[in-house]
Amino acid sequence: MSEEEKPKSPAEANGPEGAAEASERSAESAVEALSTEAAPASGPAAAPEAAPEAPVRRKETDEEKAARRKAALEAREAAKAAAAQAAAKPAPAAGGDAPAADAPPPPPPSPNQPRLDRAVQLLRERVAEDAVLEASINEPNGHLPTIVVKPERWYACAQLFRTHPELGINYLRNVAGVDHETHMEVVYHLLSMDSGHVYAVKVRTDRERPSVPSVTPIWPTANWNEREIYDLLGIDFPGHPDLRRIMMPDDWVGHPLRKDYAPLDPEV
Amino acid sequence: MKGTGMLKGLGVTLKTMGSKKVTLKYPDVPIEMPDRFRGIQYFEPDKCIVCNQCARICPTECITLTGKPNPDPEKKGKVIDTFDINFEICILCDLCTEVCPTEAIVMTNNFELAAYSRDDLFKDRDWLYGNNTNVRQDNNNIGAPQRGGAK
Amino acid sequence: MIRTEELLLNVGPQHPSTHGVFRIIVKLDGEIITEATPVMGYLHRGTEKLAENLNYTQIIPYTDRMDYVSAMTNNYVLVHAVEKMMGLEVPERAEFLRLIVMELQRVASHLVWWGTYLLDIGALSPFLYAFNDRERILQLFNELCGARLTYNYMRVGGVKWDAPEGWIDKVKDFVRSMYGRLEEYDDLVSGNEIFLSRIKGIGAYDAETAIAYGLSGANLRSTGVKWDLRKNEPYSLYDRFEFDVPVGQNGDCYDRYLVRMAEIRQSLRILEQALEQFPEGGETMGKVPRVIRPPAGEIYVRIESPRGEIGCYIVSKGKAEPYRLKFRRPSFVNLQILPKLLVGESMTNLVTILGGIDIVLGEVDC
Amino acid sequence: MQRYWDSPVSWGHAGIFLLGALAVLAVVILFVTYAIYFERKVIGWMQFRQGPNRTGPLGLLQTVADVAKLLLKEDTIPAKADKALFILAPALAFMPSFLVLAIIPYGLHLQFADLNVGFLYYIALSGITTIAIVIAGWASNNKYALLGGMRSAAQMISYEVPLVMSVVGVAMMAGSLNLRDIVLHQAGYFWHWNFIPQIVGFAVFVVAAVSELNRTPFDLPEAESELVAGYHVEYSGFRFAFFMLSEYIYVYAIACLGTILFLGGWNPPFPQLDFIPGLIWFALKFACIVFFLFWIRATLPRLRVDQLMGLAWKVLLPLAIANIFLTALGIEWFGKGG
Amino acid sequence: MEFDLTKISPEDVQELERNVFIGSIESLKGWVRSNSLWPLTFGLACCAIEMMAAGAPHYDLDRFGVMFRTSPRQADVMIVSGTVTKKMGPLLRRLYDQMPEPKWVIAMGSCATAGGPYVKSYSVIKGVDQIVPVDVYIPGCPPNPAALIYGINKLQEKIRYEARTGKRVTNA
Repeated sequence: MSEEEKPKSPAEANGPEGAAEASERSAESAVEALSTEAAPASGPAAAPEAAPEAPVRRKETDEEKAARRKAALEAREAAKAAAAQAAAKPAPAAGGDAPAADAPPPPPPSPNQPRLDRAVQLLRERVAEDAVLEASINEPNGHLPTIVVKPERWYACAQLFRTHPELGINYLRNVAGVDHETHMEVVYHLLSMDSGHVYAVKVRTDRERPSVPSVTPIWPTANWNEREIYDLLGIDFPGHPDLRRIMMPDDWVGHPLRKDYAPLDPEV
Repeated sequence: MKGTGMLKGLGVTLKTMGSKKVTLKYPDVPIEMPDRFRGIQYFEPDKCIVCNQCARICPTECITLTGKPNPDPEKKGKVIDTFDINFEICILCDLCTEVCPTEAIVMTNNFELAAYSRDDLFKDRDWLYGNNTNVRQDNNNIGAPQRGGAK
Repeated sequence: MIRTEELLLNVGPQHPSTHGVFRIIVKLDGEIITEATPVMGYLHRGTEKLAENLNYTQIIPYTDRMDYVSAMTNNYVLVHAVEKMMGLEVPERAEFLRLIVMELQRVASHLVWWGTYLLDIGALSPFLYAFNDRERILQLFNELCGARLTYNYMRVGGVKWDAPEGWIDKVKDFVRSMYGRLEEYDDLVSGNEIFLSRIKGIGAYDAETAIAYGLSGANLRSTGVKWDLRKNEPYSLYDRFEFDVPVGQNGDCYDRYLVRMAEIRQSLRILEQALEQFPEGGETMGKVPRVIRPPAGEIYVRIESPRGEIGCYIVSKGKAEPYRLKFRRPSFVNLQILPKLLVGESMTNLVTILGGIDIVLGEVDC
Repeated sequence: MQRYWDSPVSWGHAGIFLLGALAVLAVVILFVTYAIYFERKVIGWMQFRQGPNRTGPLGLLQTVADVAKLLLKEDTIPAKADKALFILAPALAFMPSFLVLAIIPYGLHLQFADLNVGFLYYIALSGITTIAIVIAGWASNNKYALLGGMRSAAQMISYEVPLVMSVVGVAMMAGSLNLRDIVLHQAGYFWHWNFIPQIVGFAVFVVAAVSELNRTPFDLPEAESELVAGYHVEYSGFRFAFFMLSEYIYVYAIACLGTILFLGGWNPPFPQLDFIPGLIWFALKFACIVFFLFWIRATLPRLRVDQLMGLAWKVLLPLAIANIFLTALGIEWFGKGG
Repeated sequence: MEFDLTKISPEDVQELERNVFIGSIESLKGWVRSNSLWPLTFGLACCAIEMMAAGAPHYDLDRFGVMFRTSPRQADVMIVSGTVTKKMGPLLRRLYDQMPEPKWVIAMGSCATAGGPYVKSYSVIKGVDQIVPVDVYIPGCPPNPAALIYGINKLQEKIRYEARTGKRVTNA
């Protein structure tokens, strides 16, 4: 318990996320850590970290905030161990306190922030004003610009991503479906092979009748990925040329990757 | 020229025909496995402190163990009562030996465990204690990231 | 008028050339395929679901079993993702060991591919030649971590075992001798006229199609796209070594063959350098918290596996178990182009094309 | 043997013929047993392996065990198969393969039947096996088997043409289709053997013969990696053994034929080596051909169907015809000595 | 001496019913069968790679007369090498049915034995013995080729023992 009661160090002031990281890393300051993380990232991400007091431009949903808060709480436990390990070095006290989560102090601006802003701007201009629900930078992931898109607008957005010369996303890396218990989410990891720019696009959909427009006509590689998500999570992809189960037998009941999935057949 | 590629290939196989054969004489001559080889576990009941870590880290939950109070009333703690490994589902991932704080459970180089029935693959404490040949010498777990097991 | 009928042929799941339990339903007109429908899932084992109830250390053995021909890269992508999420430092020695085993694994994986591909095409010996040399790699792995196929070698923050005494020298010996073996391989088949006539110009696609279908690895590079994550988005220590990214031109089976053969040589080159620079001492395990519990958030990391871009997408809610773990499996994505390639080809080319894509069913179905 | 043919038929002669046939059968079965054994051994050696070495001393009983096991296996006939044809096919495949052996001369007087049209007889009978294979493929009611059977028909018919054509040159030089006469014509030093003057014919013969045998690189009818096991995919037990048997008997027959037509039969390479019995020379040459078959099986990949057909009609046939033409010119200019 | 037929165990009855001649023929059969085990090329998962490695030069299954056949009709033994999923199960059974008698099954690896690492998975059959009768179980994940050879030798022993004595081996 003693670690938790230690006074906060400046490094801790980065907010819950930073707190968690710092506590894990123990010996280094969070700022340093962020710069090391960014190092292997693509292209412009390698730029040196700027002053930590730059204004935060990210938008967070309540849901995300809640998750962060939860993470901070859990990080405390981990911090104990980390602090113990770091005993030899001047340890910045671990354990972000709850109030820190409410008022996140400014983290350093991401080198990818302009790109994110530009993409958001393009989507808003060319597709629809309400196309983008949220936009943020996923810092541990090499400052990945992450955009949350409205499901109805997703197909148009995808087309823009594919065709717009500034974005030029020709490579759909990965499609992942996530069951967030409150809603379903499909995450697209996009890559432009010419510029090396990467984006993550999330499409959230209702959990009861999940439906996300298919992007198979735009990127053929989405075909089986969407089928897999349909199979395992039950998300419908209108516009998909051949939406059938892919992994499970055709007569399978239920969608196994859903959190509330209960196998129908009794096990031995 | 057409055909030279094929002739070259024929040359390779002919050359190989005269070369030394690499086949091991396995069933006649036992195989020398490297020390780190992960065969069947050896279990030493005296060393076990019933910390349950092996059972918790096991990804397939193939280890079941129970402890009983130490018969020597002077000492604290428990001693092992039953210790079973279900080799039907053991994947020999080495995590149990990695977390064991007392090296009570270690790997051996033995691998000959094929059986005619599934029940034979359920090995108890005595059997595992008897499996005491070719025990792995180098069990140092420097690499062990944790001593905690799950949660 | 002779009545002709299309023949519906079911290739697989038990078929010698599907490399596992993969099934293709082909419509045949004579011996020409008019339609091909792949059916998979015969090895779908639910790894992603299982992982949601396991902590990160316990998931590592499962990654071994996904792409079982190249378990080390699978290990790496998971631990790399977790390390990145938690911002962990990996000691240099551990990173070197990882890199060495990954490159060895790449060589081993390409050897398996080479052998089985030639077996598909009808040559018996290459299979055994390849396995003969692969066996030496497996022996090295066996000495290093005690297993031949499912290594469970990497850990979040480092590697489980340090290199045993003399191991580095053995790897050096292997690398040296492997060059000679590759020469022999080339003599054995690479110039064989029958073999060349079987694969030249078969299953060709252009770069644009390859990118649209999300191909990666040698399947993408055979079209001339110079895209190798080891170069383009460097991870581990790859930016320290000199190596080339071999590319093809025509995107046919022959180019894929050449690219893979060249990749073996490049891997050996990386290995040579890595073994030279291998640090004398140092830890093999970084400072890692007692319980691995990445902060809430999500991450997608990708590395270059022998089959292409293997990615790992983790959604963490701050627990010791991932909330959602999704692998981008290169075999699965690469296989998508198959139905497109098969139309109009003969039954024999089915085997050539399928083999050329280099799939591992454990990874396709996951 | 010849004088029995020439004299009138009696029960005694019939008995002698029967014994002769049994002797040939015994030799052939022995050959097949050890051909399979040595095939596995040789291919094993070419692949850093040992090959079978545990069944009996040095594994010598391996094939015996294999065959005995096949005979003891359950005899399955697929429910949807055409039963009569399914049963007929293996027998039909085996019989001609054995019948063709009658004309093979192993020595000057060691021959079962001396036919004037020996080679033609061989070609005529071996064609029946093709029918058997097609029947097998059809009767199995299996798509793989059907494809295998069709391929086999196409392949064997196509390759019979260059096979025959390649031998025409030899026949022209010897002036006879009688196999014994052909051997006698090659007497002298080894450069008198047909494979030197008839080098083109020999090359065509080798390729076409390998193809007739359905062996790598022409093993398309049973291409494992594509058609599972080809025409015999549904056959099990002793029926399958019959197919294997006939396949290896053809290996025997073709190796004999190659020896006789192109390698001088029982003639020694130098007349000075005459003191070694002709049978040994024959066996040596024969063994070389069989070894060559194993060797290419261990090395070469398989051709594709269209390439296979292209090879037969576009390459081998013109070559063989050109060879005939050249031989005719040669005979015209230099006389029969070649 | 009283000879009570009811007291004779079924094994003994079997024993009595045989005579020496039949016995030696049977053991010859056993020898023949055990030395010519042709497995079905049936690679399912990771274990298939080790099965292939067992056929590779270092272990060389050919030494034992083990020759992989691609058609189930010509196979004697099915080596279930890998995870059997619920989707695969019926097909596996069909392949088994296509094999002619006498036939044997080796469950290679823990997946085939009991589900192995996927024992908690929704899509995996927990042990191939639920579909086909298994003669030898080889644990390990995957068993190394030597362990597979050991398993094959165990099967050979079993075949010979059963042929010699006419008893069923379930536990040795």
